[in-house]
Amino acid sequence: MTGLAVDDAAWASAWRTRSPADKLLLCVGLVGCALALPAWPGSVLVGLTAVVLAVGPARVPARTLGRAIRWPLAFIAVGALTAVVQLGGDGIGWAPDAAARGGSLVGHALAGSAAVLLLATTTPLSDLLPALQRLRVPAAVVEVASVVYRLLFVLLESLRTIREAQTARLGYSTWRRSYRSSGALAAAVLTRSWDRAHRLQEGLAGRGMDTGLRVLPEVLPSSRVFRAATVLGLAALVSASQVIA
Amino acid sequence: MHIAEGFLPPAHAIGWTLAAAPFVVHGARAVVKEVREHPEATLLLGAAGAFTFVLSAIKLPSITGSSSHPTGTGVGAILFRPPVMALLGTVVLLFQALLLAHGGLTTLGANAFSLAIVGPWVGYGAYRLTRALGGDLLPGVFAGMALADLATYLTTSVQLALAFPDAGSGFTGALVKFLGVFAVTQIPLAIGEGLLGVLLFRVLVTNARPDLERLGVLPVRPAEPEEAR
Amino acid sequence: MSHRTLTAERLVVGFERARPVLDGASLTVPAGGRLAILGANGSGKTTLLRCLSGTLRPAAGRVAVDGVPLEHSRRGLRAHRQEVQLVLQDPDDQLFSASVAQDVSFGPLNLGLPEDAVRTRVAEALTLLSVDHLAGRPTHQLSYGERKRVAIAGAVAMRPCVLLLDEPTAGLDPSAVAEAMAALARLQENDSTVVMSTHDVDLALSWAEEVAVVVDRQVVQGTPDEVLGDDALLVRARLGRPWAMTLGARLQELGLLPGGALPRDAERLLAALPQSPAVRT
Amino acid sequence: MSHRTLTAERLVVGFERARPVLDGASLTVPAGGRLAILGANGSGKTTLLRCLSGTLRPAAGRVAVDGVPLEHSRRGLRAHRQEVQLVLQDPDDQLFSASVAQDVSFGPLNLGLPEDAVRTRVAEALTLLSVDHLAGRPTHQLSYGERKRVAIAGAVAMRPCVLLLDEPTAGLDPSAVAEAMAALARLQENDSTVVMSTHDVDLALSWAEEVAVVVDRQVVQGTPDEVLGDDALLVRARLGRPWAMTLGARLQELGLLPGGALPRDAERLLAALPQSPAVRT
Ligand SMILES: Nc1ncnc2c1ncn2[C@@H]1O[C@H](COP(=O)(O)OP(=O)(O)OP(=O)(O)O)[C@@H](O)[C@H]1O
Ligand SMILES: Nc1ncnc2c1ncn2[C@@H]1O[C@H](COP(=O)(O)OP(=O)(O)OP(=O)(O)O)[C@@H](O)[C@H]1O
Ligand SMILES: [Mg+2]
Ligand SMILES: [Mg+2]
Repeated sequence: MTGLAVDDAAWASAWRTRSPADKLLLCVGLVGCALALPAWPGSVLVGLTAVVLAVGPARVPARTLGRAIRWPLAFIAVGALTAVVQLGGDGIGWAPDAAARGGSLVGHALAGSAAVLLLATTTPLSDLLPALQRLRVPAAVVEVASVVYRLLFVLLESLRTIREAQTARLGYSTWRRSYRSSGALAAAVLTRSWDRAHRLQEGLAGRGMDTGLRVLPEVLPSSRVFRAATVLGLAALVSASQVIA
Repeated sequence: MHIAEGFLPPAHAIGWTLAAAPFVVHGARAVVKEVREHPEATLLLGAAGAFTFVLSAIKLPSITGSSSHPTGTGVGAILFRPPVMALLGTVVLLFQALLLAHGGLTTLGANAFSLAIVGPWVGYGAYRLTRALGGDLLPGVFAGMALADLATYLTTSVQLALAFPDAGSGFTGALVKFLGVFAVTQIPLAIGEGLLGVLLFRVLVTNARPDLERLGVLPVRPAEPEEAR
Repeated sequence: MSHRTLTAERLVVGFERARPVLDGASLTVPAGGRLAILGANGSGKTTLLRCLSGTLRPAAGRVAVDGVPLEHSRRGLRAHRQEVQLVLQDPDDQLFSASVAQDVSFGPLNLGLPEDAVRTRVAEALTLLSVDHLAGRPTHQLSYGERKRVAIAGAVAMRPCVLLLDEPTAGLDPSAVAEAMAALARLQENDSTVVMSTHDVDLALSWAEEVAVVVDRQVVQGTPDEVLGDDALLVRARLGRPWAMTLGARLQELGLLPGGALPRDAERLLAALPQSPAVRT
Repeated sequence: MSHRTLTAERLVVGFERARPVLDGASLTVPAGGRLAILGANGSGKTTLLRCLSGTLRPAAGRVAVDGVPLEHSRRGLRAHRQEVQLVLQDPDDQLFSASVAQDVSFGPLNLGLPEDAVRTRVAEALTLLSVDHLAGRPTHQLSYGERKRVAIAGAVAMRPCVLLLDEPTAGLDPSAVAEAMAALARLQENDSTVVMSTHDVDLALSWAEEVAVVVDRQVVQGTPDEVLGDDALLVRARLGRPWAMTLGARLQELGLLPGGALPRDAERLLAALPQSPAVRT
């Protein structure tokens, strides 16, 4: 219903009720390994672990993962290719260690992206925002971010319907018209967002908003077993990559 | 242009995070102050952030045939000022990383530096300069939005070139490579985003004048007498 | 929750540069009762409700609870909001939080209640609106009808004496309307006074104990039979006559319904009809 | 505008990871007729209309005009949109230009018509919807009912053969509903086929020549008497029985209404009642 497949997956994930702190520990640990360990075999192990955990115990649809990785994949491919091409006096050629450097870049980046995706597809963003507060991000900022999260979906829905209405009246039939329609679309969504903010403010004032947007925190208890397994698993990953290398 | 997770070496990731931090903290201070003085600002700022996110979901047809998404940092800078955009932009980048897999967590600092700091400041500077030189709102908006986009693209290329200097020609060679590769999409996009800005503000001036006045983009017109005919 | 009488006296409300929307509008909400507010598009129903809830400050006139006038100070409003809650027409104007239970907890937390008490109230409000199964769901994945009921739950969790609802049934299908009305009935059993605005004269007739019509910047209030039987008023207010009354009156003329009060909905009309075929001349 | 028959055959539409919303839904829009689409919240009315208008591409099945299947290519869609126009439920999704006349001119301009022709079409559409007096007004100053009619005018200016309307009467007061229905009647006299979705079974019965109910991911279509008289279907579809039918049937049993087709609205029911009081035994 939302059009953001990663968010839908996060709410439906089997790990939705795990403590965000636990999942952060795991995923940040994996991201760290992805960066710090050598690409072979570190990145491969991290990437595999992230994907297996996601489609296995967390029950994230493989399709969602596959689609989500497409965008970073495009950037990684273009970026890595550019990095390993050499600009010489006689034109363009491969850098001396192109294959190794390219492989390492792609490996690190894919593993890192997979680790972040594991977090993204198992933890709704709104669960992570309270964690920011514990990292001493001011409450006001966290509240702004939580409003962004809610309004995002409202505005995306407006964007979709207004664009459909414009398309139906042939607003995107030529290049020029597409531009004009896009401008009108952006303006409509922007004025909508202001309107929403004003009316939401009124709606919330009625429920006693004096200071902030405090809500009852959801209790998602941390699991010792999960934490222990995470630490052990990460340690095993590090030592395995050292042994294999 | 968002640098993907894991693409930058750790030292660079940390370096850019440290470089971005003061601006983001400054923005956060501004936001905290604003919210303390006007509690309802939370919702307006949230709406601004959500709009920035949603704007990047608009598809702009580009001359090269493919379509691309605007960065939206220029509009944000003109409407909400660069300090606030440093924070909002970073929040939006975090959202893009976790909802769309655009960008990443360790590259958040680098992406924030180019998209939430350099882009808005350059865009805002270009906008103010154009206005100061006697330019109207719309040329100012065009300059602001197009240059914000270009500045972002330049910064990202510099970041990549610093991380991956060319084996033969070093940093300069790498910069030329990255600028060249991304120019194909980014230069048309910059022009496109400038045009989008003009069309956007043209509608806003007629439809949302009071909001523009509230944000200080347009001077407040003296109130018309009641029952003016 | 004890009963309180909410009144509006000679309200004047004018948005900038326009003729006033309300000009001398007075209304008395019957304590513990059900009041329906009717009126054409743009007549000022929402404006009236916003004044009653304290969100909008009238240019003149006053709103009072048990005769004590509402003061538009921080404290005055705070006190008022514990007694009177308004549910807006568009649920998206009211729901700001990522999850349903969190959203409903917002109001009780602002009352300064301890966490346990908040949890109880949230659970209670969700049950009353029969949306307890949605507690952990993200707001943005709910259907319109579900969002609408969650928004009502958010107001109910404040345990107001008077609950004001702006078009609570607009956009809902007939069964959802029936469910919403059942929830409102449960609320009233729980000692709340319920006020709703609607365009649906049939619904107003069958549900309300009293009806107020916003017309020509004023409010005309009375029993459903009085107000909805007044054809001149209905024409002025651009409203139609309810089905049950039109037909009921005709059937009374034909001697098929007993005299006296007209039936209020299809069921009661059917029940009042004679059981056997009449012998026609 | 000539008549065209719009059909949907065995449509399957499923948003990700959910059971399909529509699964084998078929519908034939009677050329030159009036079709009402009924269904509970979330049953898929809007989804069906979006498929018919070409905005949404079904996973399987086809939409056809006069038997020619719609191709979801740029050209195919362009041609389809000149025949079929959809008006969305929320007028604010449809109005994005500064002034009313500008907004209505958006479609005709995109057709590439010369300015004169555009002007004629705009004037004609505004007149048809009786909103010509609003031409110069900014859209954001209009009332809800006015915005709704301007949004319809924007689609009408495209001179479609088939006009699809998603809940055109939701949120309107009774007189505004009457005006909207009158405008739709004028449209149909101008040779358009009109389809609307609604939750209002009474309105559907009194207005439509044919009724389609979206229920259990399929569409059941027929004459109003067939479909709205089928109680089992109505229960499955979470709809109520229309007033006129419930009462009409009872009055027929009582011998007060002539046998045969049931009356379709209050007026016709009243007219069919005997003129003089019956002699009751
Ligand atoms: N873009 C979308 N993505 C995912 N699910 C959707 C989307 N649009 C609609 N749905 C789902 O499809 C189902 C049918 O929706 P639809 O809007 O067609 O119902 P409807 O009959 O028009 O309801 P209503 O009477 O409330 O307008 C709903 O369950 C809805 O949640
Ligand atoms: N914030 C505002 N600024 C200016 N005018 C307003 C504002 N809010 C409402 N109005 C005007 O006040 C009048 C009454 O509006 P209100 O929303 O109270 O009507 P309503 O009876 O609720 O209508 P509806 O049935 O369409 O909901 C309308 O003419 C409207 O245009
Ligand atoms: Mg209203
Ligand atoms: Mg619908």
